[in-house]
Amino acid sequence: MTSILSISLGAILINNFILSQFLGCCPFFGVSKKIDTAFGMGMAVTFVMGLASAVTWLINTFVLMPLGLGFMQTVAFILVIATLVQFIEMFLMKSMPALYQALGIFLPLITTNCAVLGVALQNVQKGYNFLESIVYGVTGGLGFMLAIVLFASIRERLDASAECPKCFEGVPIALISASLMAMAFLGFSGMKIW
Amino acid sequence: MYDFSKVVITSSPHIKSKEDTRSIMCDVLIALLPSLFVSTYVFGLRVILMTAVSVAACLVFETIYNKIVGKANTIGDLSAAVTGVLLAFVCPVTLPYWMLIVGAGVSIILAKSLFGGLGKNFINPALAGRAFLLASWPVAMTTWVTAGSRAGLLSNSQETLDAITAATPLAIIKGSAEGDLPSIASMLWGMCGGSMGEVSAIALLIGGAYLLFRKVISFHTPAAYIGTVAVLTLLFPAGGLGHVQSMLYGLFSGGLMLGAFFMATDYSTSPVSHKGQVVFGIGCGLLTVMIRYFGGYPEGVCYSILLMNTTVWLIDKYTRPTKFGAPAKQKKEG
Amino acid sequence: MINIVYAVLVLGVMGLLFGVLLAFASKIFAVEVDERIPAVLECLPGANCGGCGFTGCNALATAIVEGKAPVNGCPVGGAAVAEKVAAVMGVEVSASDKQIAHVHCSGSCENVKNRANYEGIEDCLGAIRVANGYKACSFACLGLGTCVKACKFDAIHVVDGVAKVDASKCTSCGQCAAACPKHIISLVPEKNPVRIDCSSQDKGKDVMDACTVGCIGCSLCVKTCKFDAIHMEGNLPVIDYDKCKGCQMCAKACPRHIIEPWNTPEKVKELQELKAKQAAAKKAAMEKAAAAKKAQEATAGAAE
Amino acid sequence: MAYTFRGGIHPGTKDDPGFKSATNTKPIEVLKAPDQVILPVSMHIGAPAKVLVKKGDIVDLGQMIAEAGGFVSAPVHASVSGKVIDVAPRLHQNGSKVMSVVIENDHEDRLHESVKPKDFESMTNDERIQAIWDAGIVGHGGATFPTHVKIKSGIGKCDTILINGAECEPYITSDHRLLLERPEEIVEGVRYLVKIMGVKQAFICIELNKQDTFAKIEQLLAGDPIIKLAPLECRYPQGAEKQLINAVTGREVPSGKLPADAGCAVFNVDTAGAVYRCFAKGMPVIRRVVTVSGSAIAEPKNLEARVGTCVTELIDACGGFKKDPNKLLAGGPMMGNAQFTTDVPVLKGTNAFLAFAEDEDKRVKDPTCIRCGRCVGVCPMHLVPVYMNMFASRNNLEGCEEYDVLDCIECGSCAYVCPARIPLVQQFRVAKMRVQEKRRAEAAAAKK
Amino acid sequence: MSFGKSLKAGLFTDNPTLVQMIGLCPTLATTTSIVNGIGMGLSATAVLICSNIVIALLRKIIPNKVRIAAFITIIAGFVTMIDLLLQAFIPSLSASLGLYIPLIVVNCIILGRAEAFASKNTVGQSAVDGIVMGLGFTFALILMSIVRELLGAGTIGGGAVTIFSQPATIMILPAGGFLTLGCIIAVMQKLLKKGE
Amino acid sequence: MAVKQKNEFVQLGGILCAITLVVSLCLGAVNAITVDPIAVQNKLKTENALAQVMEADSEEIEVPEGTTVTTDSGTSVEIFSAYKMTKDGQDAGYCVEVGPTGFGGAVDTMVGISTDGKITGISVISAASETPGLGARSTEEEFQAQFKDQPADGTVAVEKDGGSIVALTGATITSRAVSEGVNAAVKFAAEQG
Ligand SMILES: Cc1cc2nc3c(=O)[nH]c(=O)nc-3n(C[C@H](O)[C@H](O)[C@H](O)COP(=O)(O)O)c2cc1C
Ligand SMILES: Cc1cc2nc3c(=O)[nH]c(=O)nc-3n(C[C@H](O)[C@H](O)[C@H](O)COP(=O)(O)O)c2cc1C
Ligand SMILES: Cc1cc2nc3c(=O)[nH]c(=O)nc-3n(C[C@H](O)[C@H](O)[C@H](O)COP(=O)(O)O)c2cc1C
Ligand SMILES: Cc1cc2nc3c(=O)[nH]c(=O)nc-3n(C[C@H](O)[C@H](O)[C@H](O)CO)c2cc1C
Ligand code: SF4
Ligand code: SF4
Ligand code: SF4
Ligand code: SF4
Ligand code: FES
Repeated sequence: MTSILSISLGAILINNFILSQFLGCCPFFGVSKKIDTAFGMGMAVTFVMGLASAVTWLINTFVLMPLGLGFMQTVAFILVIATLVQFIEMFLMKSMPALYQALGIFLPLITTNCAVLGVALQNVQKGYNFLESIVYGVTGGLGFMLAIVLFASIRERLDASAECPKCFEGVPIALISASLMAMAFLGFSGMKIW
Repeated sequence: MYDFSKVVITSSPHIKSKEDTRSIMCDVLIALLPSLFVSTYVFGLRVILMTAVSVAACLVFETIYNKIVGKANTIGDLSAAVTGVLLAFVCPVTLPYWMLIVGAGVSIILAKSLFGGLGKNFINPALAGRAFLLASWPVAMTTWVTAGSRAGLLSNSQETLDAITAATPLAIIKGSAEGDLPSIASMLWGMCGGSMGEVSAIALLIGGAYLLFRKVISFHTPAAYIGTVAVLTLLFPAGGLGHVQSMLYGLFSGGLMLGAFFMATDYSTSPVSHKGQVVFGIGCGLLTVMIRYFGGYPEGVCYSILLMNTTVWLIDKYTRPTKFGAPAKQKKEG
Repeated sequence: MINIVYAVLVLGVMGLLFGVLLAFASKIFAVEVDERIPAVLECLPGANCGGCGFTGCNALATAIVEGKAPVNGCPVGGAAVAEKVAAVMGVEVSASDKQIAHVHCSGSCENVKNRANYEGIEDCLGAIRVANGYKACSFACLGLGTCVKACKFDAIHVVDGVAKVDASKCTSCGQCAAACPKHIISLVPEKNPVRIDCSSQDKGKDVMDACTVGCIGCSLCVKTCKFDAIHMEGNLPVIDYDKCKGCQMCAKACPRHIIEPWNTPEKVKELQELKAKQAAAKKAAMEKAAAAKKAQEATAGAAE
Repeated sequence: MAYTFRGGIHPGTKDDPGFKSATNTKPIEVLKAPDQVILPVSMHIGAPAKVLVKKGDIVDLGQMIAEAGGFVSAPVHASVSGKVIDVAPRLHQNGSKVMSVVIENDHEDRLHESVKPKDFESMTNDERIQAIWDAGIVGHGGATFPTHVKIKSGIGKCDTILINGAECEPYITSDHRLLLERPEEIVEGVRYLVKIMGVKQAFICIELNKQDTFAKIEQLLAGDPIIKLAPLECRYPQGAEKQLINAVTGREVPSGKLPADAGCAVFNVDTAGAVYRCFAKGMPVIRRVVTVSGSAIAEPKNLEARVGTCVTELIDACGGFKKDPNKLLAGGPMMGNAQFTTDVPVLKGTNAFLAFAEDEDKRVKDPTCIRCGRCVGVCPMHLVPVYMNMFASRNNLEGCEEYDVLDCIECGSCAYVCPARIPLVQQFRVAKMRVQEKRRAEAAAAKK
Repeated sequence: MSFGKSLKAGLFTDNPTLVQMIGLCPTLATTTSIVNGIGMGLSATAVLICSNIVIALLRKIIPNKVRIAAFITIIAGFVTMIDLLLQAFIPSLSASLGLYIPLIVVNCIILGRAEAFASKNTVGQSAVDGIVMGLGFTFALILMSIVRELLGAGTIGGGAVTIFSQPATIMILPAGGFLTLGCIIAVMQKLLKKGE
Repeated sequence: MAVKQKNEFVQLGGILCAITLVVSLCLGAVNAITVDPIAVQNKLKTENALAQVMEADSEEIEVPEGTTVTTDSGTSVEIFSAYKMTKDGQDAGYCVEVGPTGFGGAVDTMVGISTDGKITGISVISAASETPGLGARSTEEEFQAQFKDQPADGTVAVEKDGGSIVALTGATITSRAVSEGVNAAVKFAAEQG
């Protein structure tokens, strides 16, 4: 129980995927102009990260490790993730159009999201068991969601009121905002709750 | 015939209240004076010089920035001066001047002006400056001197500062530093280690009361913030202290008063409605205690306010007052 | 070595499996989407200016594919885009004449008086809401740039208190015209060189009081036009661009110099010189004729 | 106990609460009828009236010179007797030229034959309403909404009449003086209104700063089962009808709806007076009480002037300007409209004309919002002006709509307290117009 | 397009990181020192070139439906090879780049170029594209890491620079990464604007 | 139609299969080449660390994954690996690789403990999750040298806690963690006999 708790807190606040590990930066900057879309992206990432953690853990434990194929983790994992994402996308589009509208449109972006492959590889690196892997995946996704939703809210505010110099408009000021946000998140660094 | 050449046409209303931005900032500066006096008494003249350098640096940075981007100079509104004073107040008296100036640059340029200046920044400039300094030069930023010792007035580097280092009460409680806890009374007066402006709870309370009296701030944020910290520290005493003792130390140390009255209330970076301000205050309180108890450093005010700053837009969105005459259903949801 | 065999096997099986899975999924979950929409969208400028009347480029693309908008529906992209879209859609484009926005006012700071000192937001509509504007002419451009903010292409600017369109940048999206609360901007064909630079419906005397260059409704331009292309509507001439041949005679005739292109100081000077020359020529001709007549008379007299 | 609502402001200084001290002790002076009156056909909300006379006609005092141009419209009457010398557009208080009838006064004040007392009791309700309409009564509180429309559409829906004597606008004291000097007219007018509308209760709502009027009114109301006096705390904009209804009855007029939807009808005190005069004397609306005040006026006064009198004459009657005016206002300082000349006529809704010598509104260049949140606290409609302004200044109409800019009553409380001096009301006016325009366009598109 | 022109596009006008703003994770994560920056840049470049070539070769035979899966498998193959080679022969670099080497797989630049360029162009063009884009990426990383290492650690390539004897540690923390990238991109936008 | 559909299955699966086959073949080959150098490298790393803390021959002791030791002050420290050290056939002590939690995560540290109850030295193998410039400076020689010849009785501590280790400036947490790691290693070694 404590390990689950500490994994969760670690993934959400302390070692936030975006703000302290730099995993998943492209969608973080790409899909954070509006709170609603950021939330959708966050949900999608959380879902895929959880699912990918589970599937890759199974593959790693029952296929790769027994056969001594540790070196093929990257290839195998990404293949699984890519197929999975594409499959879910098609599935949602056909069967749950409403959910597809909310989440599915972000899915293609997720294949190339470092956070997803990152979480799979980290699960192995950290030697998490099945449950821990899933928890790490899901809470990592939640951390991503927290960061991207807050960030989107800041960008909405920038959009509504900020007046920056021309050359800072757009991505640069967003990066500066992210930098200030990361500074604030330093408050969580070194935190120990267990 | 009458002479109408001076007549101006504008939209209504045609009368305005006396207060303006400048007078408000002036009030904040006045409210910070008691603390400045106590600090000067406790740490010596270097406090004054540090504050002056910080304010001057802030004003200069703002002027330079405005020059570069071709805006009218805005230092007249005194908000940069407030930032300057507050930045100095959250740094230790022994901080080299050049670091303070770097901090002022971060505050004014990175955290404030790039976003369009007064009212447009989303993060508290003074605290952003402090966070930058703390992360960059943690040693310099956590070297405290004991009350009554005098740091060299002009020395600009750590080594030549001739002062006896001390620990902050919170660090002692947390166990990350050796030392005897100062008594509550001496903490109220400010006879303890800490940042320049945070040491005297009484001076800060006087300033806060002045701001409340002048209606510069409303009681919502400070009350919610201080209340939350009080409740949590009372319920969960820290470092082997008794319940009440833990609460008193929790309230009167670590710049909580400074944060609650002067920094969590910063207009640009806090919610606009009273309901939102209460939520904001509670959030600050929770995070402060969480960081103090579990975090890597003993002091949580700075980071908790910065963290809550990032949520202001969301808070404002979800604590919007229900408009007059809204349909009943909407009322319930709102 | 056995590793390699395992590797090949595992990955191969995965590949096979996933390939089949995706193939299978794509069959089961196949959804019809019109591939032309993104293709059309690709061709559009992507400014999302709304000049087309739809909520953005995406909406226009959808509308075009669904047949609800013409292939040249984007006024911004002009012929070039229309051609590309047409290629996607497989239809021909009808050539459209390029139009540009024009501000029908020349009431610059020095030409028109202010009746009061306005202070408030920089917005023409805002100024109108305060005592109906501050300029002595109630039709005059207020010069507070509401149109400038509406233009996504940086094609209109306030110069000396009056908005001016930069024809080279204007894409005829019409946003400025829609935004102007004085309704003094309209789209005119680029190829016809003449435009009326006044919108005042006031009587001549009132115009004279308020503005040094306003139209006084003298109808000289109407009378001058040989092609019946100008008519008075209220107190103001209106050009029928279908009939206008671009001879610029009206512009030269206007005593207040408010028909472009003959309204800049240089042009006016040029015009005056021209007129002086003409007058001189006429005078010379008359004198010559008179002299000739005299001579004739003289000869006739002599003959008698 | 005094009633009040949530939000609002209290302008004024300690010595001069509400800036009313210059005129609140000055009795109403009747201004000599001018040599010429200018009567615009549009002195009310709704369709302009249609002119009935032509240049050269001789008209009598109280004669209808323009008839209502529709149901939501009101006729205009000659406020002097004399000769029509022009029928042409003339400068109106709104800054544009409006079709007006100009009458040269022959100073005879010949009453028109239609001006005679009516027998209220024997009339049917429809006849009474017609009489009010014919008398050209429009709201005297400033909004000038035709009173007969309000009555007619309120019958059956309203159970309460509120007589608006709040006069919360700073400087203005015309209603105050009327309540003090002619309370009988008002109370009698309310009795008529109560009968016409058949309501169960009516309140005469007066702010505590006019306490000197209470005794007389209570005396007049003594024993009245329906009409009561409702004292109000002093707070702007208590006189705004939604806030008044909320303060007195606790009801909220639903967003976008009319007072009648909350079962209330609100009339200004002088509107009630006009109703009285219409029945008791048969006199249509031809005069009104105007407070002339402000720091540029030599001798501030409450003047009763004929409708159509040139404001310059009012100023002259107050000893002219003691300093060159910086700002001229028709109406109060919170809601009034800026003027660039005094060459405009007094209208039915003109309750005050103010002239300031200094820039009392303390304008600044390029104001920037500091997000202090003061505007949020004072908005009587419980809106969030800071965000409305943020969106309006970027022309983000969706944002404006979402933040309910259309609910703004333009009371100016927010702009009054704003330390950054943002012209908030102007922003919102513009935004409201744009949003409405957008909605119209969308509705039109939807129809298509 | 000539190679010079492509190179200019890759380095400046179309720089994948500074203009297209993709591949941000490694840009931010690995630029704490110049050595790391160069290492990451060159590794990614190598992968980019190889994958571009192979994908351009196979572009005609890979069906659309398994396109992404196929591309990513190919890319992952190259990445793993680089990873293994680094582990075997440059272990120190491998250790300090850590997780970010396998993550080259999902570096948006690589799949992005595969999708946008290699799958539509010839082998030669794709190889050139791989080289210039890779160099652009490397260039951005070097720029970032010079600034960050100098300000954050007070060294350049490991060698101490005296005037930065008290470096601002925050520059090598995440906050500093965002900050540096933001400023560099702002400068880039200014330059590009001028160049227009 | 049916035939075509089947064809597509074969085609998609086949091509993806072919690609994966080739990729895995290549990978296998590269792996075959690099597997030994990598093993050598990894071994080298531990060997270097071992050599740094104690000059003796090592023999790895089986440590189950996830083994932790709780020190006297109550911190729980993970044991990564342990080695029995012999010098000239004689018992020389133990080397234990521990991972105490520092500021940001585990600080991978090798600790040498001699039979005569002394710390022969420590080597911080990796402090990657500590802050550069602060906790990450624990890999510096100067800091590590302090631990040499400290008593192996579980009392190693930084000055602030009453010990004799001078903490890295601004990184007491990391210094404290390393000290606790040393104590844990001692305890673990004692348990081995
Ligand atoms: C189109 C329109 C219809 C109205 N209908 C009614 C009505 O049916 N009943 C009523 O009491 N007031 C009605 N009013 C009057 C308004 O409620 C209100 O009294 C008037 O707009 C001025 O109020 P204000 O000064 O508070 O803005 C109407 C107003 C307008 C513009
Ligand atoms: C902000 C605001 C303040 C107002 N203040 C008053 C006031 O003090 N007295 C008043 O009679 N009407 C005031 N009004 C007008 C009332 O809302 C309402 O229109 C009027 O009382 C209706 O009566 P009437 O139609 O007889 O004028 C105010 C309106 C607004 C929007
Ligand atoms: C950005 C940042 C990074 C930090 N990194 C470390 C670290 O790596 N190791 C550490 O022990 N403390 C770290 N700290 C914690 C503080 O320096 C803490 O106050 C210190 O460890 C305790 O103070 P002291 O060393 O002066 O007793 C860090 C603090 C900040 C702000
Ligand atoms: C009540 C109050 C509190 C303020 N607190 C701060 C503060 O904590 N930090 C700061 O930089 N400026 C502060 N200011 C000044 C100013 O608002 C600040 O620079 C803005 O954030 C700049 O947009 C304060 C101003 C007021 C009126
Ligand atoms: S000037 Fe007017 S029509 Fe031309 S591009 Fe700008 S907004 Fe569109
Ligand atoms: S043209 Fe219209 S919108 Fe433009 S500045 Fe003139 S009045 Fe304003
Ligand atoms: S927003 Fe409108 S209703 Fe609210 S205070 Fe401002 S002007 Fe009054
Ligand atoms: S009162 Fe003015 S400065 Fe304060 S939040 Fe409102 S608009 Fe901004
Ligand atoms: S490089 Fe694009 S998400 Fe990480």
